[in-house]
Amino acid sequence: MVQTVLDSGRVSDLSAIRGVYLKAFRIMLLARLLEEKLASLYRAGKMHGGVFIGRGQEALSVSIGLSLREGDIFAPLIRDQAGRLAFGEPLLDAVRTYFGSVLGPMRGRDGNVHRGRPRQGLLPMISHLGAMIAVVNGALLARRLKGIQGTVGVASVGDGATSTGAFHEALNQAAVERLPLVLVIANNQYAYSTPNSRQFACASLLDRARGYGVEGHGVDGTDLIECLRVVGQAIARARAGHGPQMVVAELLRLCGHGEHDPADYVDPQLKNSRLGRDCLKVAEEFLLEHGWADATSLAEWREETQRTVEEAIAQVQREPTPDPFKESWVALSSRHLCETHEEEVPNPGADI
Amino acid sequence: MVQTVLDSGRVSDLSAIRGVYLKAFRIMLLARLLEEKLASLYRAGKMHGGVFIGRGQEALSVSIGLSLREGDIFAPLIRDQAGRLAFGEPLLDAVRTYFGSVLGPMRGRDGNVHRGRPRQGLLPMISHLGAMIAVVNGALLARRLKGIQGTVGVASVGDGATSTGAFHEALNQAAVERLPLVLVIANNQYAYSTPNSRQFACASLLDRARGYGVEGHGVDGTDLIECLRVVGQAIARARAGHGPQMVVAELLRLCGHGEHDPADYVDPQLKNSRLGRDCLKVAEEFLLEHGWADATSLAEWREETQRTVEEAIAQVQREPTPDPFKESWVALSSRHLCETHEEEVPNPGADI
Amino acid sequence: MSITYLEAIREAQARALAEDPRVFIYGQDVGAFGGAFKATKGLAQEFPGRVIDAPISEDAIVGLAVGAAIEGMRPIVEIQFADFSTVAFNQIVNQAATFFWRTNLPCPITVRLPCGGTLGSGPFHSQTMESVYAHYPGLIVLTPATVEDAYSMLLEAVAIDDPVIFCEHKLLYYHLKAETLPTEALPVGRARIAREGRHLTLVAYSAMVHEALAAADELKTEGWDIEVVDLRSVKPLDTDTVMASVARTGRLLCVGESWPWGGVTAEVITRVASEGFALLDAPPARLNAKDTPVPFHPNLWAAHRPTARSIAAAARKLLRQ
Amino acid sequence: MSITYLEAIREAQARALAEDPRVFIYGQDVGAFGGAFKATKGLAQEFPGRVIDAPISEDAIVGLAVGAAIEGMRPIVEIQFADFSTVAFNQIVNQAATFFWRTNLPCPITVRLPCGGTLGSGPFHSQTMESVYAHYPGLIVLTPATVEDAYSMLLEAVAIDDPVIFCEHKLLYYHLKAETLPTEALPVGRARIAREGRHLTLVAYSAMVHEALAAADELKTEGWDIEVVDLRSVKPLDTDTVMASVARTGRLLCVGESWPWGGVTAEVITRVASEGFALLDAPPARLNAKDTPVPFHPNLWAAHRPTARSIAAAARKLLRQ
Ligand SMILES: Cc1ncc(C[n+]2csc(CCOP(=O)(O)OP(=O)(O)O)c2C)c(N)n1
Ligand SMILES: Cc1ncc(C[n+]2csc(CCOP(=O)(O)OP(=O)(O)O)c2C)c(N)n1
Ligand SMILES: [Mg+2]
Ligand SMILES: [Mg+2]
Repeated sequence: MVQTVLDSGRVSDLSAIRGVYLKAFRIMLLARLLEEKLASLYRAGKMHGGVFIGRGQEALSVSIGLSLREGDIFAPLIRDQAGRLAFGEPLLDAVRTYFGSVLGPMRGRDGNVHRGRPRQGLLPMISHLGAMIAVVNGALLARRLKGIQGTVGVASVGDGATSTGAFHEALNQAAVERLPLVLVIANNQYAYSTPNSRQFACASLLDRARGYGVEGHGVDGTDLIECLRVVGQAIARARAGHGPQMVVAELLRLCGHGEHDPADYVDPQLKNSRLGRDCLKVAEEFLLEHGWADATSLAEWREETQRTVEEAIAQVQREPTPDPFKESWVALSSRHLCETHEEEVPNPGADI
Repeated sequence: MVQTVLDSGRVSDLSAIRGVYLKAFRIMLLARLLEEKLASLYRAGKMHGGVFIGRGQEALSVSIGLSLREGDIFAPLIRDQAGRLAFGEPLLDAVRTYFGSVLGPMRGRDGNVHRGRPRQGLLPMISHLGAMIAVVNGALLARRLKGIQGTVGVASVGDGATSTGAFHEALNQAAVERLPLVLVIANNQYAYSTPNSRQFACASLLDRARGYGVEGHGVDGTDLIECLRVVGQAIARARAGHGPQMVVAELLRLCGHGEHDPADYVDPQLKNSRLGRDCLKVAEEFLLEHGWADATSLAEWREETQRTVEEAIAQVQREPTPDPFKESWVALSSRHLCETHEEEVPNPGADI
Repeated sequence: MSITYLEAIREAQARALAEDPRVFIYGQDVGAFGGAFKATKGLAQEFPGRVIDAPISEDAIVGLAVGAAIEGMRPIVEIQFADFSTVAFNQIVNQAATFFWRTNLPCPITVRLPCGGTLGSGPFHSQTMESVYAHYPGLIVLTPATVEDAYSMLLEAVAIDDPVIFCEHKLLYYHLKAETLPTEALPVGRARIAREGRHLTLVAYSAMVHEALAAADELKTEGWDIEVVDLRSVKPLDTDTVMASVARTGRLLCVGESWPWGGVTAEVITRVASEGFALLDAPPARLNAKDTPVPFHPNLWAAHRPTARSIAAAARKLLRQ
Repeated sequence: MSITYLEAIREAQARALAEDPRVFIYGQDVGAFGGAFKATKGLAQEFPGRVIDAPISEDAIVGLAVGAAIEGMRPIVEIQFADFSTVAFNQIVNQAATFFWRTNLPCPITVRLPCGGTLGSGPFHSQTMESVYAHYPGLIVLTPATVEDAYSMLLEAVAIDDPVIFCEHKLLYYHLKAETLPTEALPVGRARIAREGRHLTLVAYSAMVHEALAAADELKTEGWDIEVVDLRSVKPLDTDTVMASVARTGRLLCVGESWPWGGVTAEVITRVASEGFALLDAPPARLNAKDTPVPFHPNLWAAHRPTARSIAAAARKLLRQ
């Protein structure tokens, strides 16, 4: 038996998972409140560029982060705030990257969800969908070549990203190399405004697993326990050497594509279906039902979390933003190989 | 029941298919002898660039060409000489393109297998594997937009090409649009030197069909009757509106990747297996067995075909090759928007 | 009535759809949603079945357009951001661009690329790619700077029998306005004197035309008359108009939002230096974006791209020579 | 003993593998088969597990290399033909090239591109792509013209902490020979005076260096001393060496096998015209391939690319000015 964050053999014995569940819930709450705050700052015109949030996807996302260990690799998608936090990304990284603080990991050079800490296994995404999967493969192959065992990599993508050539090439590559890649597909039913029906024609994205020769796992993305169990299981199987794993979570994006998008194209039937449940509410009800929390503690947690968020925002708002005159403006690590382009502005003192 | 070149309901009644089978055989023979001639010219150092042949793949290929009708679309792979002939490509097109005759469809601008007649539905490939599939989709969508019904398109690719992002995007696209695309995969076990085991990890490429939501058909690519039946059936189903079809033929490349390649990496076990049978020999034996041909007629056909090939070569060798001074050197149809780059060589008479 | 650059693009597409049954639009979210920037707003409703949502498959999107063009259609492809055309790169430069040359048959596709930097868009939603596409034979690359050109050049792009890369600048989408749509226009391939002057020729294109004009305004107060040439199309490039201007002014500064190595500004300067060497009273100069990815933070972004201020500074130096 | 350009590339990889455990090779058919051109012949046997066959997935090939580089490895990627790098374009220009700038961490990958025209190779097996890659910030683009440079620059490429596009010319693979491998070499970023002269500076790179040298031989018989500069690296571009040469000769002709719009020759001319205007006694000139895809038939191909003859003709015209 492989071991998971939530040992699946004991799910019936709920008390055994209480700790993990509560931890997951608190992280989901932090992600939610942080993103609500960012969204409200966006609406107030206080953000540079767009804000992209993961409302409704926190249960799936947090399960990834909690199932990974130090030394693993994680390439999140744009809605993985919860997973990032669970994987260990400091809260300040998100805020600093949104605000472009020079103290953040991207130093104002890149923004919002385009952040990471490669040295800690958290890969900074480029925008091009699907492009991070092969990068995870490379990190995993590097580990193999270095003789490091037992680490896994998760690449998280949406339903829309499954249509990219990059997705296909990279998943097939992982399968050929039998890399410990876990590809998590958050099927939130839409890619921007495009519904599944215009994105693919298979009955379920899970039907793709066999065509790559990888193991497939379906999960209800609105149910935290299920997410912890299935994602945990997939990651454990990859870690145990069973090759790439594909997880397909069914859920609904409970927000716009970005905060600029009212998303009035979302089918009301979907909103009212099981898919449209808010995983955070579902988890809250679960907590209350099982007596793991009461209304008071829930309110306290929320308040405390809200404070954490406010403090982080307040702190970062006081931090320095990048100064173009101090910026090095070099795109190469090998500084001596950089070209200076000052000649573009002819120097009046130049000897011509 | 959909209708095919070889009505599958009556395969047991062999006499009904005699005509098609013989026609297919004669075309396979022509393709084989033409390519053997081209290969020998290559070895004699008489060709510009490489020679790529379809030895061992003629049964599959011819079945495509014969199952298509005028008005259909065909994007062949490099080993589809038989299918091209069956689809109606003049023999001279091949020879002229190899020799770069200005009378050929590519007028010496492109060579060898990079030829086509778009107006007749035969698409001229670019080299980049997988890239023609979406182009077939586009032609089929155009037909739909124009209200033309009942035509289909075949895109033919190898096992190696299935690993390209282009393959994935285009097949998914066809599935989403429910286009009458038939994707024929000639799994000849190798992509250049790379065996299937380093190309994909699924048990069979046929396992991919379901992941795209398309119908899949497997076939023994060494058996002409089976190829006619299965390819015919797939094309008929696409024509009848059942959406994209995937055909996976198992066979072996009985030649090098190109004629420069001795292919000593091919597993002898494969050569000696059923996959390693020469479809032309198998068909010949079938003809003899069923009394549809005897040794004399086979020899006569071969001789006659050989003559046809020799004549074509002799004719084309006398044809004009391109003259760079007559060449227009413009890459745009809108001639008035072409830039002249004569200025690169400063004109001594220029007013400077 | 007033109409924006973006609305002009929408109107041009509406008119193309209305007038030519061969036209259709294909791209992500272009259908009922009307596109990420609303450039196809209402068109799916107005022209049922002819404005088609695509999966996130840029390579197959362009490939499909080529196939449809071969069959006589006039597809307009919308790539959501120019930056994402890198994953359609092969179909653009190897499939579409070589088709006419190989087959002698036209390949009339229009690829709309929402280009250029905007506030807070960062390295992957701000790129301009005209310099890369213009390098390839077989492509026409248009870079409209005005509402009028956005409209007339897009209509012309659809009518042209060759693949056209239509670079629309996102920064101009909402803010740039005109009173009406034009009824006539300069043809593709002709540059425009956006402002007359006699001391220096400032060549620009796309959004940089407006920075150049602002720089010219600023320099006017110092007594300099700057001639601003709007290239309109970077391939073909209207060397004659540029050369005639340099013949009048004797000085050339070329400005682009792209990266400094190679590209439009190098091409313009090389043509003038090779063919109009004797016209120059001072070394030709260029100003481009800095040689790094496009930064996210507005402070950095503003310093990364040429602006009226940095253009004026570069022009001043050149005028003093 | 004599060693070819191709063998030098193989030897450089063998040495890199032997000396640095972080090096591995990844590409189609590079393993037991030794690569389409045999540039990795025997390496899989010599270095088990470190020379890895890839599926036909160029995008994922480069993506994987980036991931491995992030984890401290030094991958060498072989793309079977430079032309096919268009399908890896996004991973090269957006993933690899931006990584250092975004993260402040190195991304040491080497992408080997077998480049350039050879007899009968046609539009899709003949391309040179240095001009396109050099446009992007964050990439180093090398174009060795000699056996010695093929060896030393590939070794240096692997050692460099940034993504290197290594453009090897297929026409030089088998025919270009040297006696021995070099023990020391000019560093990357420095151009080389391949031949000294005083009447004209002929700038070239990659296979064109040999055409340029042959043109110089031809012109010598007419009494002209042509200085040939081999750029070696097109990004960074050694402006100083070019400028110093033009200072001596007063005339510049720049030759490239790429297409005429933009690219290396435009960049060189622009730099000289902007920064060394007064050095020029005549307009700078360039000679590139024609603005069409690379033709298949040898007759056309020979006329498409610059040759010793057309270079000499262009030089003669320039010398007469
Ligand atoms: C190659 C590419 N094409 C287009 C885009 C623009 N884009 C950004 S997110 C998005 C939708 C993604 O949908 P999905 O993968 O389902 O993820 P979700 O946003 O639903 O979480 C699109 C089209 C992109 N980033 N990359
Ligand atoms: C995108 C791309 N990468 C690499 C190549 C080089 N190449 C040409 S054919 C070939 C092998 C193709 O194998 P497969 O698809 O199985 O077809 P087969 O040759 O076996 O018929 C390769 C790697 C190419 N043409 N396109
Ligand atoms: Mg989605
Ligand atoms: Mg094969």
